[in-house]
Amino acid sequence: MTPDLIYGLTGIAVFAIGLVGALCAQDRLRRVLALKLCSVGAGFVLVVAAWRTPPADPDPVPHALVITGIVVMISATAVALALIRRLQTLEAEDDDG
Amino acid sequence: MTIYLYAIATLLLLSILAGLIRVLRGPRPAERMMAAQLFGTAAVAILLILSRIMDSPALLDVAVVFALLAAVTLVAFVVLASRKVS
Amino acid sequence: MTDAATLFDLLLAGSVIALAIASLTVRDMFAAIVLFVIFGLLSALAWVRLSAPDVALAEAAIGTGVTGALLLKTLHHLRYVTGKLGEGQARDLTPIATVPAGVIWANAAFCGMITLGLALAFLGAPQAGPGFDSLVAEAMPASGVDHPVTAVLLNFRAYDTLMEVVVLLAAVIAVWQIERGLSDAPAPALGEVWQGFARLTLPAIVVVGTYLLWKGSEAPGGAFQGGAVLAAVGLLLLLSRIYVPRPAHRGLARWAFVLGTGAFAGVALLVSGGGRVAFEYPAQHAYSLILLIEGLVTISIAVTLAALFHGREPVAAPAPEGRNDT
Amino acid sequence: MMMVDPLILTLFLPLFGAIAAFVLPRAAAWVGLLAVLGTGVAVAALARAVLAEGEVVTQLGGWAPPLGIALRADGLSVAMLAMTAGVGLLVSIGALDALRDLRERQYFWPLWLLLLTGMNGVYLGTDIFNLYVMIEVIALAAVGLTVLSGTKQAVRAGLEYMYASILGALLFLMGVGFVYLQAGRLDFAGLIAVEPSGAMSAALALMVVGLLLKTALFPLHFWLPAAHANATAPASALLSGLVVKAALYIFLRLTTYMPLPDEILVTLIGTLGAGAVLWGGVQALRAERLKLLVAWSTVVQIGLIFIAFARAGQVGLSESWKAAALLILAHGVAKSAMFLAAGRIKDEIGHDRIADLDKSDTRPTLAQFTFALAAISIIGLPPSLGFIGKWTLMEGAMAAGYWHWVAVTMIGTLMSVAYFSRVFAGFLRFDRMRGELAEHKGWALADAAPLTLAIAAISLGLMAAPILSFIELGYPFGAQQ
Amino acid sequence: MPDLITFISAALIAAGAVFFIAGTVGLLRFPDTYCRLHALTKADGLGLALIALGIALTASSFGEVFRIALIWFFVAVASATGGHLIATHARRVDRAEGKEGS
Repeated sequence: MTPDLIYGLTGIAVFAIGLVGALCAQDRLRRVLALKLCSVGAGFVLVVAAWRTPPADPDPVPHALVITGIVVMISATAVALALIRRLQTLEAEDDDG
Repeated sequence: MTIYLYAIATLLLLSILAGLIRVLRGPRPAERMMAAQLFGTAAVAILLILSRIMDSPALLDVAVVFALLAAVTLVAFVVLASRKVS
Repeated sequence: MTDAATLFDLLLAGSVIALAIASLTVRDMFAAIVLFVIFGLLSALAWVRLSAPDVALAEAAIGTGVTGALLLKTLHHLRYVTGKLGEGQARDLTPIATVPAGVIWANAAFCGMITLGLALAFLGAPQAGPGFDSLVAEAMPASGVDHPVTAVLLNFRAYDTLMEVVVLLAAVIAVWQIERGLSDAPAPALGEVWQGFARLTLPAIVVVGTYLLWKGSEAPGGAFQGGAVLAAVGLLLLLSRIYVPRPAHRGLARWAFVLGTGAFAGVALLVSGGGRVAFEYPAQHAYSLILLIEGLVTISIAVTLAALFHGREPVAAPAPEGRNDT
Repeated sequence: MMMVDPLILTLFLPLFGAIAAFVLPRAAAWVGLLAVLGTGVAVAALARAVLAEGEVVTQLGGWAPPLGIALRADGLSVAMLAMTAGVGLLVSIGALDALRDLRERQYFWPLWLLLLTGMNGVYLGTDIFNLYVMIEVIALAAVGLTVLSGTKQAVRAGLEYMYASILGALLFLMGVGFVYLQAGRLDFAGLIAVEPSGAMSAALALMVVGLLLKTALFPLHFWLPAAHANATAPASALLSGLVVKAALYIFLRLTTYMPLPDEILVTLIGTLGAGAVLWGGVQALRAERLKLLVAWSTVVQIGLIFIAFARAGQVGLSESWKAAALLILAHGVAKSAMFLAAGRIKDEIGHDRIADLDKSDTRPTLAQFTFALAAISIIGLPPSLGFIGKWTLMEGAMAAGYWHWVAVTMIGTLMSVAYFSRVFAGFLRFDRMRGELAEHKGWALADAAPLTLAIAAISLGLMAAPILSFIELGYPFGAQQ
Repeated sequence: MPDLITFISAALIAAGAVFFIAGTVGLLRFPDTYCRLHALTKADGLGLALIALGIALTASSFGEVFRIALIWFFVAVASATGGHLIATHARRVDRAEGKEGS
């Protein structure tokens, strides 16, 4: 039971949980949350792949990739959330008028 | 010493897990925010211990950021949970 | 020794999975977001454990801190719009369509199979297989910086990083485009304690952010983490209404958004020529160029993240229909 | 400074254009047009280089792959770049006229130029992680364009599109993770060298499903019709004509370097393509609105392209790859013309209900003519480019004895005749129903652009042979036998 | 001598952990919001202070000590402000709902 094994399987599990959530969530906001979980799961796999048994240093390239992935994900999340807010406003206006 | 520190870190982790019950049960946002605050602090403590275990002072920077963000998130929680239609 | 560490790992991994499930299943959306933030913190801890402090920093600051604030803001907006701002009663704010339980279970079973497949594939893959380690070690002396992750981000794979900043730019343009002068929920009264907090914390945050940026060339840190920490300042200013975006500031904001992308791409182009290709920094200037790019990108990231949090473009006096203005 | 690599310019010109268009909102249109024009010139320069050398490679930063990232242009990528630049230029000219709202204008240009940056990046990319970042650039810009009109339907469709896009990209990212786990490198050249294994199969499955979601192959097409039908006309033209092709292109490349491990999977993808042709056809027959019909026809066309792919996988002939490539090009040109024309019709008669296409005081003659021309290419009548593509597909399938694919293609063609006839009927009824009609609003750039595109879609068919031989430059399909 | 320092450090860290656990127990067992808040802000602030002290004792450079102090400072300020904000928030909710805690 080395850390890479434990956390690698954790990453896959988190990815799958996010996948179920993204496919079945009934709430728009929660779907975004589920997608974010997926991205963390993918991050786990990359970080685990970069891990080397100490004292060897881990491979820096996957770390850079995960950082890129995190920034890309927040961009996508922000756009999705803006759409949700806008849609809710439009729907509320519709109900009023 | 390492085993000892790992045991302490595990203990702190357990206390986080126990506190989760409060987040799930609520009943009000205030309780959830409190639990979040506890977790932020506990996570900082775990990081401090990990920095000793892994002998990596760089983790202290991570801990600084954790501490800061715990504060900011807490403010966001309170402000956004409590803005009322006045 | 290993047993204690393994116990810690197992417990941490278990908590991460439990939190992931809990944040998707708990009924109250506010609780879901709190759980998600805790999930992010613990994932970051796990990544620290896997010797990836840079990633942990980025995840804690951007993936958890800013994302959590964005989610909360959206939840707040939804509750405000639907007029259900009361505590704890606003559940299932935005139902899409009721999914039959059968479909959910079918999906779950399907995803379970996928998980099983992925887990098998993962177990079959070489443990700590081949990587870039030796290539990076070889190239490090010519990179201009001492921290491998920064060297990868700003030099070896600078093209990826440029495009990542472009994604951020695309996001802020799209968000400004999507939300048009929406009304905002009213400001909270935070009181004096808050003032003291702001006076103490804001300068400290600025210092920490700058420090992270500076430190990035030799230790974990850098443009993205520093930018995210500085964005926290923006978040606090916006939350407390100390700063309220005004239409007059739009021009400046546009420049701030594109500053990082423009400088990054501009430097990449300018160094080419004379036998060099784009992104090939001359060895003697590599350090200063990278620091310059990082500094400007940090400013852009901080402003962009704060703008993503604020959401809409600050437009002039709310027109009745909210269209065709500006 | 005159010697800047055209490869770099193809990427950086639209990027700088986007930046300039964003900070100078009032001049956005002219800045944008200039940038697209410049990109076109850069692509032409690149095409010359590829003609001379077969392939052009630049290692960015001087770092060789796998550590660094290389850009590579060969016949196929230049053909895609040229299609993108050409269609993009004409859509841009049309947009000068079609977008009257200042707000729409000032956001259309930066988003479209970022989209162009992303697509050019995909066509030149050789690193799968870089491709992941690029498809995210495309996704965010495309969603921004989808909701440009700001209507509730558009925002709702845009949100669905966003969910699908994020999920597709994340599946792709997970696949990248598995590739790294097994191979330790992420460049195309590295992928060829890797032995097949469990992790590689998992990676391929994840990436393929993510790409199929992004390119909207049946049954993962659920997000496409609403998104494409509810966007403003220039945005629809870009989304339908160009954006779905990016993921398709990555799919083609990826399966060249990492062949699908089993024949059954190839057949499965072909079957999904057949499903798209049939289901999309039925939906197009039932569609009540013109733009929705056009959007469903995109689903059909994507299905066709995957049928071509499946046959290529089975027979292993580069001929079928070429059929797929031709269909991609033909659809890009014709579909953007069709969406622009449909938008023009909607503008002039005020709605796009198919049943009432004739109930209007004005007759958008030119737009109707354009629509009909584009339909000729999409249905696949000679001498259009669409015809050549379909013919190449069917000829090969018949020669190899794959009659089921021939049958599906024929049925799809007949169905497309049927659903476009519904539209033509509306066009033709004008004369019957009314005595006098107001003249349409006269010549406009918004008419000229789609007309040029439609004429191109037809006349390019006459140049199919040189196009085909150009696509083969640099052996994009590994056909170096 | 180093043994003694190690021992003190270990003891401090253990004491800190105990405070954390006490805080969690309080969060779970105390009857209403305000009690819980009281228990929590005291316990976790003190717990972290002890652990930070324990770690700082074995630090190898002044920079580390400084950063540990900074961490403690941030957490203390955040904890105080957070406690206050949460309390205000809870009180406002109470008022809005009429009375009734928990």
